[in-house]
Amino acid sequence: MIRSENGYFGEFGGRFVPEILLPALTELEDLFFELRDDPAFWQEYVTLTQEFSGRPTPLTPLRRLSKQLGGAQIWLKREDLNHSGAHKVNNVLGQGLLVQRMGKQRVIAETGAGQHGLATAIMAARLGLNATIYMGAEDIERQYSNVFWMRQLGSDVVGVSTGAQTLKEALDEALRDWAASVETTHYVLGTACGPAPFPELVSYFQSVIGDEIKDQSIRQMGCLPDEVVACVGGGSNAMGAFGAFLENPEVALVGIEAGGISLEDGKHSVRLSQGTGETGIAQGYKTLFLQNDDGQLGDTHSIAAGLDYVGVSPILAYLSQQGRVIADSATDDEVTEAFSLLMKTEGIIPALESAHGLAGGFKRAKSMRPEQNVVINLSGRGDKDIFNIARAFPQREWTEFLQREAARSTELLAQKGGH
Amino acid sequence: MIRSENGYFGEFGGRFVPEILLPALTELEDLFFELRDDPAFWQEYVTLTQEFSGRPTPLTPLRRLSKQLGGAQIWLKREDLNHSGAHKVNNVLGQGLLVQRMGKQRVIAETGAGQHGLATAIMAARLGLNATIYMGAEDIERQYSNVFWMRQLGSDVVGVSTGAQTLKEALDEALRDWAASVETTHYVLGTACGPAPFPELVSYFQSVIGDEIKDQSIRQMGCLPDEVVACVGGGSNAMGAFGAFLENPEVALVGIEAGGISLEDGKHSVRLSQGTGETGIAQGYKTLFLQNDDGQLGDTHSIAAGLDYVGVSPILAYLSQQGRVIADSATDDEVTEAFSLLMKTEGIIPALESAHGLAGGFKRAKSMRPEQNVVINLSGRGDKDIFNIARAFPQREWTEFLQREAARSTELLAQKGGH
Amino acid sequence: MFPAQYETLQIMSHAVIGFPSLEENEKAIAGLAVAGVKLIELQVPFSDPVADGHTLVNACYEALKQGGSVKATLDLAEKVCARHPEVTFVLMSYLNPLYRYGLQALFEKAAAVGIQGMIVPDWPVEEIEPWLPKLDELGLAPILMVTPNTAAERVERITRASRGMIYVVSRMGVTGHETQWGEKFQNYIAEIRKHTDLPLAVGFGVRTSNDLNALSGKAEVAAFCSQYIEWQRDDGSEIAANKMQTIVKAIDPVGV
Amino acid sequence: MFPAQYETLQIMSHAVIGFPSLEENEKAIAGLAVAGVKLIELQVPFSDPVADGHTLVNACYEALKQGGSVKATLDLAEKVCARHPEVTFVLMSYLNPLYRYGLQALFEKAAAVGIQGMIVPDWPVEEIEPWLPKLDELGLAPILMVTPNTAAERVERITRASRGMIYVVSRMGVTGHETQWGEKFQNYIAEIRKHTDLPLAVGFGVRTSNDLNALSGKAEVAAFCSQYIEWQRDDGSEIAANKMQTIVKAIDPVGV
Ligand SMILES: Cc1ncc(COP(=O)(O)O)c(C=O)c1O
Ligand SMILES: Cc1ncc(COP(=O)(O)O)c(C=O)c1O
Repeated sequence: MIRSENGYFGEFGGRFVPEILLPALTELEDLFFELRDDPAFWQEYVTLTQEFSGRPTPLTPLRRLSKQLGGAQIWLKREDLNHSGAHKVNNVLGQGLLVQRMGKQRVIAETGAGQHGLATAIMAARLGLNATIYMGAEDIERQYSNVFWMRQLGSDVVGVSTGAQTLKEALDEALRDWAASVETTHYVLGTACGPAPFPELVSYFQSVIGDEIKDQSIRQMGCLPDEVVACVGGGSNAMGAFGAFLENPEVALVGIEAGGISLEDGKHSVRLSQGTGETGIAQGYKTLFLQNDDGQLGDTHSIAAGLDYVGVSPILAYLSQQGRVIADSATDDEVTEAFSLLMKTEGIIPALESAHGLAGGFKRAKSMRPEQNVVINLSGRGDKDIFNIARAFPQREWTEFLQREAARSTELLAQKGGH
Repeated sequence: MIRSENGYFGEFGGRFVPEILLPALTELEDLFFELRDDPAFWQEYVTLTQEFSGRPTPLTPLRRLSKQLGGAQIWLKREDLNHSGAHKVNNVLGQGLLVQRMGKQRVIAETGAGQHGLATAIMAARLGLNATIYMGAEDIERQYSNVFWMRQLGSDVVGVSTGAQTLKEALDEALRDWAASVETTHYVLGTACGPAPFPELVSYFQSVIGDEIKDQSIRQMGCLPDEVVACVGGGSNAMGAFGAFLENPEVALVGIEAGGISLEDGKHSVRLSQGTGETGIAQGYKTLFLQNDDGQLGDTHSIAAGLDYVGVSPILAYLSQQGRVIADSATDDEVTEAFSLLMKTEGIIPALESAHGLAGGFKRAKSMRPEQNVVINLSGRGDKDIFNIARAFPQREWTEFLQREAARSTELLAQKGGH
Repeated sequence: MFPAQYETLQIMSHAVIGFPSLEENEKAIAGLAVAGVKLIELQVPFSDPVADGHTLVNACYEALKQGGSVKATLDLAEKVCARHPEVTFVLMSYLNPLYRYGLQALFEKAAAVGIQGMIVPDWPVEEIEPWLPKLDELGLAPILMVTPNTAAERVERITRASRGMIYVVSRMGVTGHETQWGEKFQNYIAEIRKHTDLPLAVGFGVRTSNDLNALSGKAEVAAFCSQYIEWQRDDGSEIAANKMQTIVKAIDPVGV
Repeated sequence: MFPAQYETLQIMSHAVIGFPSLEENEKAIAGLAVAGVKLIELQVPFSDPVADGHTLVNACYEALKQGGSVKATLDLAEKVCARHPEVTFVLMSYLNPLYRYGLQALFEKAAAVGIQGMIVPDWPVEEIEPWLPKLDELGLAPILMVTPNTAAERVERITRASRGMIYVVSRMGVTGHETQWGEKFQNYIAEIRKHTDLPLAVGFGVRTSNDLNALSGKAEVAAFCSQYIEWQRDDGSEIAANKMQTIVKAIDPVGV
């Protein structure tokens, strides 16, 4: 796995945070540097993911679909089968172990669509920690189902109503909480971004994905795959899938970003692949950001809430600059098509985020030979996001169901005498 | 695993079907009898569940919760981590292999809450079969989210508007379809009920659960568990969990039925444990049914849609009569309490069905000693059923979210120009 | 009395006990008798009528709300058997209501009130065989079903256990509407006759005069049930009886 | 000019460029100057102001809509530095807008328009050090922050890289409201003074005359920012300036 030089990967990375947060980051870094070369710690982590989250996740051959597309053999790394339904839980469980070692009793996290918040709430419940999850008021409004679960899990979900009231503001607000509580609280960052050591630390825990892909490929294909493809939001599932192959130049590593509606400002979330992202320093680190000439971070759009992020892992920014990672993107339309194709042909419901990896991977596989192998990292399942997916596939029956259900729910509340 | 005598388990079981269905059942039985002792077939099945559904599922120790309850060590068998979110997929994948061997191109199934229908739709997509899923119009109305997925998966979901328009009618309607299509169509029965060979066949495929529990117990506890607990709807997850232990009398096997609101007629679904069920012959087999003096099948109620069934596996009826399986029940209130307790203490979201097993298992564990071990089969996850669970925990925010979402959905539809 | 082998086509019609109401059943049966129907099934309504099409399923559902039951059926049978000695009444039921009543008691009571036969679609031949001595003693005829996909050895076994008539399921399926009475069907009938001298009652999909005329000369009995119940449901028992009369009169009296 | 060590307490106040509008900024700054404020931070609004509390976060959000930017800030600075020579203007910004502008060009331009200091909360000392020769050459003072949890060696490094003043973060956190100025705080201040002869500007949680009087005699500068911006937001710049004047007049003129 790649290692930073002093928190930097080439020109990207670093640690640009208010002074108050520095001690917590260095404490975390010290602990991480001490543990990451300790095989016993890695074993402890792997055992936790096994006993709680069902690892290893399988590598599923898509026989029918590969045949139908007529190119390479396509395999899915099934992170959707993780507890909580996405790869996010790997990182969160790993950080949970660090929290226990630091003796902290409280965790905080920011969340956009709710996936990382949910994973954090799950980890906190499992380990007996208090959790506060910051979420933009606008996101709460749209993703209430995840809020519902986080609250049922005992987490405190705090709505953030500054600014545009979405992920960015939630992240800023979580940092503000951390500035006040840093001595007793760990900030569980959800992707391979942010100030050092987070990009490295999150990639380290997620590398369990690529380690498994490597073993499974040798067992199931008899060789390494020709390509490994992953969607790129912050970059954690991609770094997880790619990590084990960085030193195998014969394995192409392909990251698929959210092409959204078009490459117009605010209509996509492409930072690596189309010259849309520019080097900047914000949210604690240096990377390619979508931003304007004044250095203000830009608006983003993706059909997948989890890819709708303005920055990107500094490690991926570096690897893509070096040419080791190939960056591409998939539009919303390509994504819904790949989504339907996988469901109808293989019976697997992908997350819309992961469907970006599918769209990109299918396209590449088509132009390859049948004896070649492409692994696509299926970072999450879609059934956790029925509201989002129903928005992507508008249907009258769904609307009517929601209306009836709202009426039913009102009635139930009235029966119970309100809340 | 237990074997029938000519389709019977003691006085229960048999095959009471219209003559027209008989050839299909005997064809299926012949094939099953031929394959079930073939280790290569079992291996093929296990490999399919591994590569597609992530088996083996882990056995998760509940360290915090066990300590908090102060009794035996509690372990969860994590069927919730299966692809599709419940144990139902095991059976369905197994039957899929049989369908391929029979050379049939179409499957049908009945579904109540939608779980089994969804699992069938998934299997059909994966194997390239046509699928028709029968579902009561009333159930479609309430469980539209599963209908949404089944349709996205390419299945034909047919609403049944005879009678009370629920599971029973859907089952009857599926049988009617089968009567007309039996030569080209396989009926994928979803639980360990129905005419022979289904109870035995479904239990056979589900026995993968208990086999794993046995291995894992020896590895993780160093001994067999003292008790294995499972919820009982039709009985498939219970038979799956119990199967491997039938010849180990030192392992208590406990089935938990839906105690519902009370033991009044129509307010529960207790067939085994309280003398409420009476021997009867319906839906193709002989077992304990909730019925009136005239032999009309009764109404049932459970907070968990999947336990709301009027009959029960003839194998469980027999084992409970023999005293080998202990039958108990949990009320709706006990179930919501156990549901919350597991979520808040261990970070796992159980299906409401499975939460019956939790309620029963927790109660038993409490009165046991810390060196004892109880395994509870967590048959499914709850996040697949957010609408049902939200009904069980009415909250103003949810109601408001549904109202907003209905409005949003209406708008989206208008934008796309209808359907 | 059941018809003799090769007798001209008779109609068997239907009553679902409790549909549309218990009182109406009596009038409807009287109407059928006047219309010239010689065989009537008295169906015990059941909560799970898997072998019935939608018409009868919904009729069962309504009938149960109106008090239809085994007991109501036997009570009614007692009256109508006495009142219409020219009609042969057949008890039609799913197994469970009879099983709950107690099979032996039920058979005895049914025979005592004058019921002559019994059609139980989910009661397989293997389970009936042990009861044959008792049924024969009571003179209660088990009328078993043969379907197009029943294997030859099984047809043999079923016909051997049947009494009074064989119920010939005309085609695969229960809910469809059109049935073909062509060569394939005739071969099927011929195949069954190799195994039995009992008259054949053909059921499923007999809905029109054309169907009846197609069957005339091929089978001894045509079960004209769902269509009749639909008439009863939509037009009332009286008009249904009139329509039935028209249908009965229109049959070509051709021997098989 | 920055105050000298141990001078009596001065107030540093604030402008978010573009909030409530670019024109209003000029009037507000004039009002502050009249009120007797000797130090004013000119904050470049930023999309992600992580070290600010809600008041400033929302002000940034509004300011951006009103055209706030680095360029707008420099343009304004040019005017107000010339207009109010008695006031020391400090550029306050997050790093990215400056980085995008080009750090060297920005420093040169800022110095040229008369800005004397610079507070950049997400710019750590390690990254500033290489720029010190250039900044010293330009006479642009990097004012670095020390926080209650900064380790002693790091306080040493930060104070060594700072110019003009040290920004003392009064307490943990950014969004809370009450700050204690008791013994613990005084020990904290004393600890910092061991490392530096620069005057101390205390920020975060300075919202009342009581706070100012508590700081009087302990620090040379009190950053009175969020409360002023709230006045400006709620009452307009004119009333805010009047309130500011009252506050400034009420300070006990005690030397440290
Ligand atoms: C299923 C899934 N995949 C991918 C992502 C994107 O994150 P990352 O790029 O860090 O893997 C998310 C974020 O929420 C997600 O939920
Ligand atoms: C999660 C879950 N558990 C249990 C059941 C009950 O079925 P069985 O008793 O066959 O396991 C269901 C049925 O839908 C289910 O979805």
